[in-house]
Amino acid sequence: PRPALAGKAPLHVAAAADLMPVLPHLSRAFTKKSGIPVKISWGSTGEEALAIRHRAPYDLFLAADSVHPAGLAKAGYLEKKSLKPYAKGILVLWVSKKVLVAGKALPNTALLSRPEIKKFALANPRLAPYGRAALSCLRSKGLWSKLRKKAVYGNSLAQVAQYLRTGTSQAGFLSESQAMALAKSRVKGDFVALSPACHPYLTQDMGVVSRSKRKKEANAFEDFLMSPDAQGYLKEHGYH
Amino acid sequence: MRPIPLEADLLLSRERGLPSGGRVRLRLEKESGIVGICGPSGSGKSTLIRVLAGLPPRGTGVIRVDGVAWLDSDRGVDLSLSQRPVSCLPQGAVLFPHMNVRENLLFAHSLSEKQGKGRGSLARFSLSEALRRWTGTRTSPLPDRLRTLVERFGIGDLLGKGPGALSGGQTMKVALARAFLKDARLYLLDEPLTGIDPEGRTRLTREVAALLRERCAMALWVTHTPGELSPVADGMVALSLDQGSMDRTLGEDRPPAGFDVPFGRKVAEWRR
Amino acid sequence: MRPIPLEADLLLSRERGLPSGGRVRLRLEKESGIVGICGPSGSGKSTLIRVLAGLPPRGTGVIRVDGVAWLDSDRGVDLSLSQRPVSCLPQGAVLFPHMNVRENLLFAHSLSEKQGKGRGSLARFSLSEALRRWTGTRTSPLPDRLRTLVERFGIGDLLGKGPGALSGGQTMKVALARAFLKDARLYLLDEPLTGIDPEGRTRLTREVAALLRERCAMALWVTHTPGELSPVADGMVALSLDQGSMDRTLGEDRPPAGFDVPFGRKVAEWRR
Amino acid sequence: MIHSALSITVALSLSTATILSLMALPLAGWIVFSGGRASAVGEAILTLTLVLPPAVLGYLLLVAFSPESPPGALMARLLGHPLPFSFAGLLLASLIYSLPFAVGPVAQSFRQVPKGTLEMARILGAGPLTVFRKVVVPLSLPGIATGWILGFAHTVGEFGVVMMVGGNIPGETRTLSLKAYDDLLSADGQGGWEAILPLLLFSFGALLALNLVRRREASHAPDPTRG
Amino acid sequence: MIHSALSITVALSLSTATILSLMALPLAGWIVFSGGRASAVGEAILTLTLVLPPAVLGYLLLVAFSPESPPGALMARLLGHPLPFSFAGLLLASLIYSLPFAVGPVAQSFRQVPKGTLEMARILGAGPLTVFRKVVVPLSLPGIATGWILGFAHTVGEFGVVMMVGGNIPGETRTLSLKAYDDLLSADGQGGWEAILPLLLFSFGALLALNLVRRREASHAPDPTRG
Ligand SMILES: Nc1ncnc2c1ncn2[C@@H]1O[C@H](COP(=O)(O)OP(=O)(O)OP(=O)(O)O)[C@@H](O)[C@H]1O
Ligand SMILES: Nc1ncnc2c1ncn2[C@@H]1O[C@H](COP(=O)(O)OP(=O)(O)OP(=O)(O)O)[C@@H](O)[C@H]1O
Ligand SMILES: [Mg+2]
Ligand SMILES: [Mg+2]
Repeated sequence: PRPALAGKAPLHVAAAADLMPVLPHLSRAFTKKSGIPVKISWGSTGEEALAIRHRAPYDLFLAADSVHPAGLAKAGYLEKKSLKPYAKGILVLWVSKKVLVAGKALPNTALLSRPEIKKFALANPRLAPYGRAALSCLRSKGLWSKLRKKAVYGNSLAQVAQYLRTGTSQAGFLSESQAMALAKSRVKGDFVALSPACHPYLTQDMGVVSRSKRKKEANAFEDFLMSPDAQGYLKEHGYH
Repeated sequence: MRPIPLEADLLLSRERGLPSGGRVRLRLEKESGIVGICGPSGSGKSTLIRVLAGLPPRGTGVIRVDGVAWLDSDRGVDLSLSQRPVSCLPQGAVLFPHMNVRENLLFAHSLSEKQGKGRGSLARFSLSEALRRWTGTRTSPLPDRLRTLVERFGIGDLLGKGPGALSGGQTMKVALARAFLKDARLYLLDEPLTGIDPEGRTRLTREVAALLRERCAMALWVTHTPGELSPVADGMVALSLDQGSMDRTLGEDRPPAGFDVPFGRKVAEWRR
Repeated sequence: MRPIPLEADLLLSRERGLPSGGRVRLRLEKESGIVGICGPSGSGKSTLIRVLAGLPPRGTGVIRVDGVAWLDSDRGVDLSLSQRPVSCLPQGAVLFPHMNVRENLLFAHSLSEKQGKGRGSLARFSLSEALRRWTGTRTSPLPDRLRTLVERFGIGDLLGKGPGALSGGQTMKVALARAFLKDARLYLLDEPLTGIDPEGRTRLTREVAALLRERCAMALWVTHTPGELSPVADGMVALSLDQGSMDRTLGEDRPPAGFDVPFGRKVAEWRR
Repeated sequence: MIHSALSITVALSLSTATILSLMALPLAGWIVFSGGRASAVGEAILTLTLVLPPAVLGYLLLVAFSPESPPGALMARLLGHPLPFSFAGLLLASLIYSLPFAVGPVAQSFRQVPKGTLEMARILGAGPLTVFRKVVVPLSLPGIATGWILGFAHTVGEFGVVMMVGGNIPGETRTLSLKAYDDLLSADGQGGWEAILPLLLFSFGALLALNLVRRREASHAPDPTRG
Repeated sequence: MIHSALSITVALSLSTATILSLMALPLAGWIVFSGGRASAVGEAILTLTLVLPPAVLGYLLLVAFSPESPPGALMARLLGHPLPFSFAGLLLASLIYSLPFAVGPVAQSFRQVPKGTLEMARILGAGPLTVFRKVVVPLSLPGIATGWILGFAHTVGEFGVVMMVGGNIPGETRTLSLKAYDDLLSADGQGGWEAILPLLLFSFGALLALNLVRRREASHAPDPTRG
């Protein structure tokens, strides 16, 4: 245990990497409002869940799904009553401009069969909820068995975005927030939302770490994220 | 009755460690003296030297020095190199390539000092050595013992040189001096004057003989110029090659043809 | 008028490549012959051999063989080792440790064949060599040239041994034979018989002299037993040490004390 | 064709280590024998791929291999398919990533070949290439073996680059190390052993065999003290 | 205290490489000179940490270091805080992870020390330890340097283990390689260079300096052909 620097010591947030486009802004706003500094450890939800099981010194966990937080809460690593959904993610399909122009079409899942699309990317279904979502969406449309040969897997949405950015795959399944960030970084392409039509919204939960010594501050951050301002900001950036 | 200073009765072997080679017996009855060893290439001279030193390959038979058994195969006695009070100049002696001549000599000197004082002084020794290194080994005065040797072997000019910058003969002289930094009962010299000029050979032969007398020590000395060794040797052992084969049978009564060997029965003895 | 077979006028130097050492002049007026080199340790014999071979350190001055300038410092001529038709047995010659005696010899043999045929036959050569290796170098018959040499040097029994399993003298003989697998105009032999027994020395001295006559080649031969070389040498050059210092002044009129040198003015010339 | 993660890993790591050992010879030769300052810089550059986080290196390779980049397009035409997400791409990436591990020990071995041995070969008339082929390389076998081992083991364990460039496609580019990671995290830390165990056994066997062979071969290091 | 990712990386990689080089001496000595089969097995085991995917190794270390395991509890008591998610834990994990890279080249160097040189030292009366200290180690400096470089570079680029054991905590366990990865993956994809560049420059400088020093020191390899 380090010496208590109660006022100065920052709130330590473990956040899923898909929050990279939004969380830095939100945490700055929170610090401005409350005077509590925040430091963020990025990682995949799975890795961070594992770290929390092994007593990582985090105070608050912002997951990219609801499965991991529920599991942690059940085992006592997160405070049950602090568990709440802070955002709902939207599954989208991104298709690169080249394909769209050639087919003079809007992005949709049927396009994936076209020969211009050599590879499409999704997050590893075993590790990432968006990968699972994409898989179940393709299955529900009966496309998966035809398309599985074209699929490549990233360990995270960020990696799927890398495949699209480098042009190594011509389509990919992302969250809307990642897709918006990708579009903003001048990667040429367009995307279409698949939630809730093809797959329900993806709930992202957060929870306070049981061993945390700064539960009050963690709760304050939770409350801040649930505030209309923060929720509005999330909506603007691709969350439902 | 005093024990015999040196007696050995050995079976040497080389191929795959199996005894198949030749038998050699030797005996020195003086407290201090030199036994010369000669014989054609491959007759086992270096092998004999190594067996006496306790270096591989191991021989079988008996080696007794001042009555102490260094090797007695029947009784399972076989002292290791470090248990035998020997110093050895192997054929093609190597200087430590990462030390210059001075450091090579100082290293050997410090080892012999450590040996003399025993294990207890290890800590003290290391400290003083560390100090010496801090103050700069290269310029600090040499210990007396070392300085004397350096003068006697005429290698004073070489102290600052690295082993790679020495001529063949210079290397040999330094290695010889280094071997004599160790105090030993028995010095094993494998062609110690090879590659040295005639004048140097004469001078060093005399020096080594004198050193041995002073230290009251014995030497086995392999040479290909037995005539040059004879003035100081107390005897000469001639090894020979078996007819046509390279295996050594070391048990001939007469020295092989081509050698002019002073075969001294007085102190060194060689017979079947 | 035929050009002089060998003449050299050199300034040797050792320390840091700066010319500071001694001057040596030598001259052989016969098509084929032996010039002996002797002198105390550190007098520059090996350095001379290396300079003539084109190995570092580079000397300054003139070397002319059959009228062709190998070295002419004033005109900026300095042929590299591979451009000089020399073979060389450096002091402390090394056998290739990863090849046994047969392979060592075959390697040298194949190199000299390649040289003879020139670059064009590289491809053909490699193929035949590869084939030879597949069929087992160890048992295939030796090329005639090689077999003859092996017999003359008496190393037939050693062919299957690795360099680590040879005695000092055996190593030397193999290295000497290997040096003679290369066809050269000038053989540079640095103490080639060191570590070999007297009988072997006599025999090999005769063999080498005969080889040189047959090949109509010259040799520079460093020795510490000039008396043994004199029967075959056409002359002897004696290098000397400067008073007290290790730098060589290679320009004395008389051989240094301690040498019994047959100083032949007829073919080899030595003067200030 | 669908291959098991084990067979992909075996194929990838064996071919990477072997190709690297061959590439290491000229590279280490240049570093050691060219003698110029250029080669010191070259050596430092070589080692640089080592300090890049694998995922970052993987990203850079992805950019370079992408069919949208000129070299990537060329390779795609030659191979008939784009480099990324293929075994060929994986192999190329592994080669780049593990190169310094194979070259370092080989260069070190080259440095320790005694100068006199090289000189002797030159004296007998061997050209630089022959000296290299017949003397330097055979005498450096221990270093080449060390390089092979390090290259091999490093490729077996590689994760970041393989994940980025290969796309983790089951049966094609999904190696044991990716499978082990997936199993470990998806089972929330309970699984993973089914993938890790064969990885460990296979590698342990390969390394042990090599070590034993190497020991039996003994060292050819010249021994100045004659017996 | 908050440290920059650069200073954490520098501290981690320099101390890992240096400690490893020291640890490598006895380990490589055991592997090379003990001669038993046990040491061949030992060498294979050592190399094994190499073939584990870093994240898996990181997980195993996390479990081992956890204050709930006996060794972890002991360390936690000694240090005053649990090992995981601290610099000390990071250092320990890096040591384990990079060990084979430091040991391999050192062992290879030890193997190439000529037997005659060792024998000569024994003849002059040196015990095994003195031989090791005064002959083997000084003659193996090139190999020790190669080991240091590989250990250093490998630690700088390490990602998976550092992520798992360190937890990517800014100012404490977040190294340049984690930062570079985060920046690279963060939405706009243009970043990452601010982290990668200092990484590259720092490493390049360190490696180049070492290479140049090593070259100037020249090799002490014995030269059988006397000049
Ligand atoms: N390490 C070894 N392994 C196997 N055989 C060896 C080894 N060393 C030497 N031999 C062989 O043993 C025999 C005796 O060798 P040794 O070195 O004792 O001869 P030597 O009398 O010293 O000869 P020289 O005068 O040439 O030095 C030789 O036939 C040699 O080939
Ligand atoms: N590589 C080198 N670098 C610097 N100096 C050297 C080198 N090799 C030899 N020397 C020095 O040059 C001088 C001449 O050496 P050289 O080897 O030519 O002597 P040498 O006549 O062959 O002696 P020996 O009979 O002992 O072989 C010696 O003083 C020696 O110390
Ligand atoms: Mg001998
Ligand atoms: Mg000489």
